[in-house]
Amino acid sequence: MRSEVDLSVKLGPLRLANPLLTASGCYGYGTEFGDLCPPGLFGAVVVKGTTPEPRSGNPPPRLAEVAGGLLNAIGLENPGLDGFLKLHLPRLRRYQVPVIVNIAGHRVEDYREMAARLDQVEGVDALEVNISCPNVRQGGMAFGVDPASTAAVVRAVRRVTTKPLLVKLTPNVADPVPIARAAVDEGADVLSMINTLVGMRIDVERRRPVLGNITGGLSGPAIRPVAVRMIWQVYRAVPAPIVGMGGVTSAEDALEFFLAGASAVALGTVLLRDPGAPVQVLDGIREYLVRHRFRSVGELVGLAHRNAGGGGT
Amino acid sequence: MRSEVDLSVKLGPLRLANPLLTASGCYGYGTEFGDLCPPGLFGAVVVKGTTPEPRSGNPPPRLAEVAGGLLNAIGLENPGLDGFLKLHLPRLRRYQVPVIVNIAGHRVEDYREMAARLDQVEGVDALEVNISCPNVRQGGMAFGVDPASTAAVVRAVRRVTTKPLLVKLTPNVADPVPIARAAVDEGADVLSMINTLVGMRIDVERRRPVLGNITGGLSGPAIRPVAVRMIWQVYRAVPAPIVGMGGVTSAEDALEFFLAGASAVALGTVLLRDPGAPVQVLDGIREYLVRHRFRSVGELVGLAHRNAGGGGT
Amino acid sequence: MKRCEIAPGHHWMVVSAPELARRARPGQFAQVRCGEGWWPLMRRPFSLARIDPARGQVGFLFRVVGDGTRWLGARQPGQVVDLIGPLGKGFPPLPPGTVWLVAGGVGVAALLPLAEQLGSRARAMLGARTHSLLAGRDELIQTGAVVEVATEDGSAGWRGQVTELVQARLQEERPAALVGCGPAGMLQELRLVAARYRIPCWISLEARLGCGVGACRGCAVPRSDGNGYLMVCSDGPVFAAGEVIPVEV
Amino acid sequence: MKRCEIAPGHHWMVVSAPELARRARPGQFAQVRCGEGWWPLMRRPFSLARIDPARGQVGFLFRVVGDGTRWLGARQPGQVVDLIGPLGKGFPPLPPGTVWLVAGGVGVAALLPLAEQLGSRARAMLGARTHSLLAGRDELIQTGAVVEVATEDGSAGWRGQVTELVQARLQEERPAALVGCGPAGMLQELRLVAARYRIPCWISLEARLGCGVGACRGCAVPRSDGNGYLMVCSDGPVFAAGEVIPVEV
Ligand SMILES: Cc1cc2nc3c(=O)[nH]c(=O)nc-3n(C[C@H](O)[C@H](O)[C@H](O)COP(=O)(O)OP(=O)(O)OC[C@H]3O[C@@H](n4cnc5c(N)ncnc54)[C@H](O)[C@@H]3O)c2cc1C
Ligand SMILES: Cc1cc2nc3c(=O)[nH]c(=O)nc-3n(C[C@H](O)[C@H](O)[C@H](O)COP(=O)(O)OP(=O)(O)OC[C@H]3O[C@@H](n4cnc5c(N)ncnc54)[C@H](O)[C@@H]3O)c2cc1C
Ligand SMILES: Cc1cc2nc3c(=O)[nH]c(=O)nc-3n(C[C@H](O)[C@H](O)[C@H](O)COP(=O)(O)O)c2cc1C
Ligand SMILES: Cc1cc2nc3c(=O)[nH]c(=O)nc-3n(C[C@H](O)[C@H](O)[C@H](O)COP(=O)(O)O)c2cc1C
Ligand code: FES
Ligand code: FES
Repeated sequence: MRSEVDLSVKLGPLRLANPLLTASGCYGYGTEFGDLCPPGLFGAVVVKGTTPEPRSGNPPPRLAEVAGGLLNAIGLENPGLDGFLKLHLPRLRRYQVPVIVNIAGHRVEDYREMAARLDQVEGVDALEVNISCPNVRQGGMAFGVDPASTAAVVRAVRRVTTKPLLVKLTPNVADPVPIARAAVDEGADVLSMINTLVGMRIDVERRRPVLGNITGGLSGPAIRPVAVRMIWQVYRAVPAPIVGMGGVTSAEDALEFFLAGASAVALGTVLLRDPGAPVQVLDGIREYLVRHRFRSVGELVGLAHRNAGGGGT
Repeated sequence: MRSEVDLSVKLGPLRLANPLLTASGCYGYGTEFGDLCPPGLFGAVVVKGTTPEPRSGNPPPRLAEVAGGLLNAIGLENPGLDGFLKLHLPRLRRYQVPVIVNIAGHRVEDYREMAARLDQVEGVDALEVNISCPNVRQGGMAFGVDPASTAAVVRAVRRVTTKPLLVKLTPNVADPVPIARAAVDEGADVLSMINTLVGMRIDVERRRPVLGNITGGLSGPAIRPVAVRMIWQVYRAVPAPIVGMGGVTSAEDALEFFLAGASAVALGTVLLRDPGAPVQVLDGIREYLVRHRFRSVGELVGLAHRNAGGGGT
Repeated sequence: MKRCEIAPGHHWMVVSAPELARRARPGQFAQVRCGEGWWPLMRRPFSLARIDPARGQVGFLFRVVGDGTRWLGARQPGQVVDLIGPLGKGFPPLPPGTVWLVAGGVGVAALLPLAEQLGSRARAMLGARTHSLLAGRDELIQTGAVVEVATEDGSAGWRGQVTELVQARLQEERPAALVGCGPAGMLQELRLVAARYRIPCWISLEARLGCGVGACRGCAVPRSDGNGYLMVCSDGPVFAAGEVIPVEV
Repeated sequence: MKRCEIAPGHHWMVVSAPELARRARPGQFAQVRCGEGWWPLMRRPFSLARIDPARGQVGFLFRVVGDGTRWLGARQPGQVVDLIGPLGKGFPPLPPGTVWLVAGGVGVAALLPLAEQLGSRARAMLGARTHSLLAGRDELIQTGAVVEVATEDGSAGWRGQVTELVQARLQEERPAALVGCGPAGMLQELRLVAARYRIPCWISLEARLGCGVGACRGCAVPRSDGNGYLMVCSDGPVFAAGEVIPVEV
């Protein structure tokens, strides 16, 4: 039975062996988990958000649990683009899995510079433009809440690279469609959605915020309904493939994202808890395809729109 | 010990016997729960969203469970203002608890008309202007995602009533502060936050959205970190008392909201599951006040801001 | 509480709840908390399948279909169940004469106390996929009702839908009323049959509930007259068949 | 697995995990799933308090402080625990000579396998609020280490902080190294003492962990040189005392 279903997916210009990606920031640079969760399990590895210069990140505590989710305020700790290229990329390349570099900056200039350099780098298969990081003071999410600044970043990046471009959207907006449209109009090949919702938690005994950064990004199952809704909206309105993420923990969750319109899904928070999740998710997707007589994941993409009648947002 | 702590709170022009309100839509018109959860337990009862004309609401299913939360797409089913005044208000008044009427409409005109009529009605202690309902096609949330239309609604309502005005904000925005400010500038006495996040769920076996309305409003513990963050932001920036809501289920949750800046909290989704929650929450708040030697809830309001250093959003 | 599995995936659970047993009437239900943390978030509604004020007990008959019922089916004797009830309106006074109780699957739960109340006036028809799933048959027989069964695979009684059995029997006899509880499709069928034969008919509906008391407006079923919705929890769960359109949960 | 409560709220748990026992070194830890649903979301880190490759077992000593440890403390013998390990770097090779192991509360867990390894080279000082909370003392003694205790209320051994006991003993003797594990305040104190006496010192830190493998950058502790952060899970949990600033979890 197994050989009958095709788990490979097309994601704009990319062709992936399976529809699972790693969500940026939850899988480091691909080698940290070792055999617990090797890069080869994924259709592509999206690395931690990378900035032009090294960043030491936010003061601890950086993590706080909340009902159904996790708050993080890592603050884009990373060794900078040079550090990534020198330390991490060579090791990751050995796994022969497509590598997508998540780039983040304070200024449009930062994005352009990084994209221009990465355009030349072999072993980098695509760029994910992170205009949605809620944990840095300037830039980050500020770009992603406005169509004009989104357009500015994507335009700058598109000019300097022919590599496939994913643009990662924030859920902290009233409507993701205009922003998605701006990104695609300026040449984004793929939309990644969603990044985290801005949240916070207060320690009632100490009477102060739990996170060193005060606010953090909410991820995990708690945000899944928001992710599904935004993917649903953008799929209807914008002609670009979508990588869905936000609380995917099981095959059922992944299927929900495909049916809403995602061509692939990324696993984030779940990896921190269950590094074995990708195997289970893939098995479950396979089992579903067989049971319902689908031949490929592609057949599922957006399928729920057909059965949805006229209504809805 | 008990007599030493004061649970009463000031909420702008309102004085409430305790800091618990009902969240609109989760407690009907106050009498449905009977002895399981009588109106007298609360500092004030906020009734179901009321529109000028009766509304029959959205097609079923109207509810779907998600991790840590609930999606609802009731669609403001209500008997209309006349129906409310005739059927429900007289019964609710018998409990001698302050009554706050949540009003919603399609046009600014709708809000103004209702406010003008309610201004004359004895037994209505305040109005909550709902510019954040995600489950109606026009109006509703559309007003609340933009400072200008928020201002327009609040201005219109303020002109026709001297009753205390609460304005209920939506979390489906990048930044609630400009909207809160617009509301307060136009005369809002109190801010209610937050309404639900727009979300959806897909039934993977039937391959269609679970809710009849396709999308719904996400409530419950899942949205608590977003609520706490928004209250935190608005408390710093806007000089108006806040009624906090969004996933409050326990005394600890309520305390988190007070410390973030809420002067009172509303219980919503938790009532559907545990009508006994208000008693437990009040007991827990009392116990905390005694243990930490506070004399009143008022002393807690916004206290975490003092211990938060400089950082943060 | 006590619990036992009476058919594959079907449990009979008896709970000591004197106050509830005293106040409950046939057709009412209870909202049961089915889980410890935040999943499942909402309570689960179950018909009162036995109302025994003398012993101060109520009984439930439930089928495991998802996480909530799975959790409930794993409770052990002696453990406490957190329930709220009685809720809903229960059955109205029925016209004098024979009443046919038509149950699909665990729908029989709602009809058991009614059968008890009606005594010899009740005649019951019970349908299931196969004979091993005819949970509640013995309990029905104990009420003194005449019981006939239908199975889709013909492994017991009439081969086919229970509504077909009803139609067949209607060729011979006319009850004073029909009362049905089961899946939406079956109730829809029963409604049509009742209308065709002009027999007064009541059906007990299911929906995904929130509050269970009429406050949240979450459990809507469409009115047949197109005039909006009624609430399963507070207007029902028992409705006159002409009043509402059964929808699948 | 087997588990018993060895002091109020303190549990000793032995798990059969041959592969882990074979590969683990003193100072390493495991990430344990502590709950069934989504609460708590993350795994909980616990030091390997016994590493027994011969029996194919590892042991944990943990204190109940919140929901995760409460859940773990309610596991019954025979139940399966889901754990990932060995993680972290463990203790580096220590200088020859006597090593003083200084533990605050359950911090003793991380030091037990080290005491075992060091044998007669180890001398242990163990602090707690009161004598009944001196969990792990017997296990320490079994390793052959000389053990002294301090209690804040003076109910056993030295009256006061364990770091005061260390300072008192340092008047008399100089170890080749100090190794500490316990609350941040105690480790901060120990670092200062070690610096004052110029004794090499290592400390095992705690933090709120995410991945446990260095991928998420969640478990940062500030470097003493002001130059950013190190990760408890992958750079530690054992650090040279001069390298990092212990922060409260
Ligand atoms: C008034 C009333 C009385 C009921 N009495 C009984 C009874 O006596 N015995 C019994 O076994 N069941 C009864 N039900 C149905 C029972 O409430 C559901 O089976 C239960 O809520 C499912 O919970 P779950 O968590 O196990 O399943 P879920 O995981 O919530 O759902 C699993 C599947 O069951 C279906 N389902 C979910 N909720 C309901 C629901 N409320 N009604 C019908 N199907 C549902 C879903 O569509 C889904 O396909 C009654 C329902 C109502 C409204
Ligand atoms: C490398 C490492 C090894 C550890 N080894 C042990 C051990 O051998 N035995 C043992 O009892 N504990 C050990 N801990 C601490 C243990 O992980 C925590 O006590 C546990 O995670 C608390 O989980 P909880 O859900 O019960 O508490 P929570 O509900 O998460 O928290 C309750 C309270 O405990 C504090 N707390 C939470 N997480 C931690 C943490 N990671 N470290 C310290 N305090 C925390 C919180 O500030 C809070 O006040 C270790 C921690 C680390 C990082
Ligand atoms: C610890 C952590 C670090 C993250 N770092 C980044 C990052 O560097 N860049 C980025 O675009 N997203 C980052 N994210 C967001 C995730 O990539 C993902 O969009 C989000 O967590 C939602 O998916 P999930 O619910 O599956 O985790 C991070 C998330 C977490 C939990
Ligand atoms: C079933 C349901 C109905 C609701 N109806 C209304 C409404 O009519 N008007 C309104 O302003 N908010 C409505 N809300 C939103 C709540 O008042 C509240 O803002 C939100 O649910 C968050 O609080 P909670 O998490 O405690 O439920 C409704 C929420 C639920 C769950
Ligand atoms: S469940 Fe709330 S109205 Fe019926
Ligand atoms: S816990 Fe993820 S880096 Fe340490």
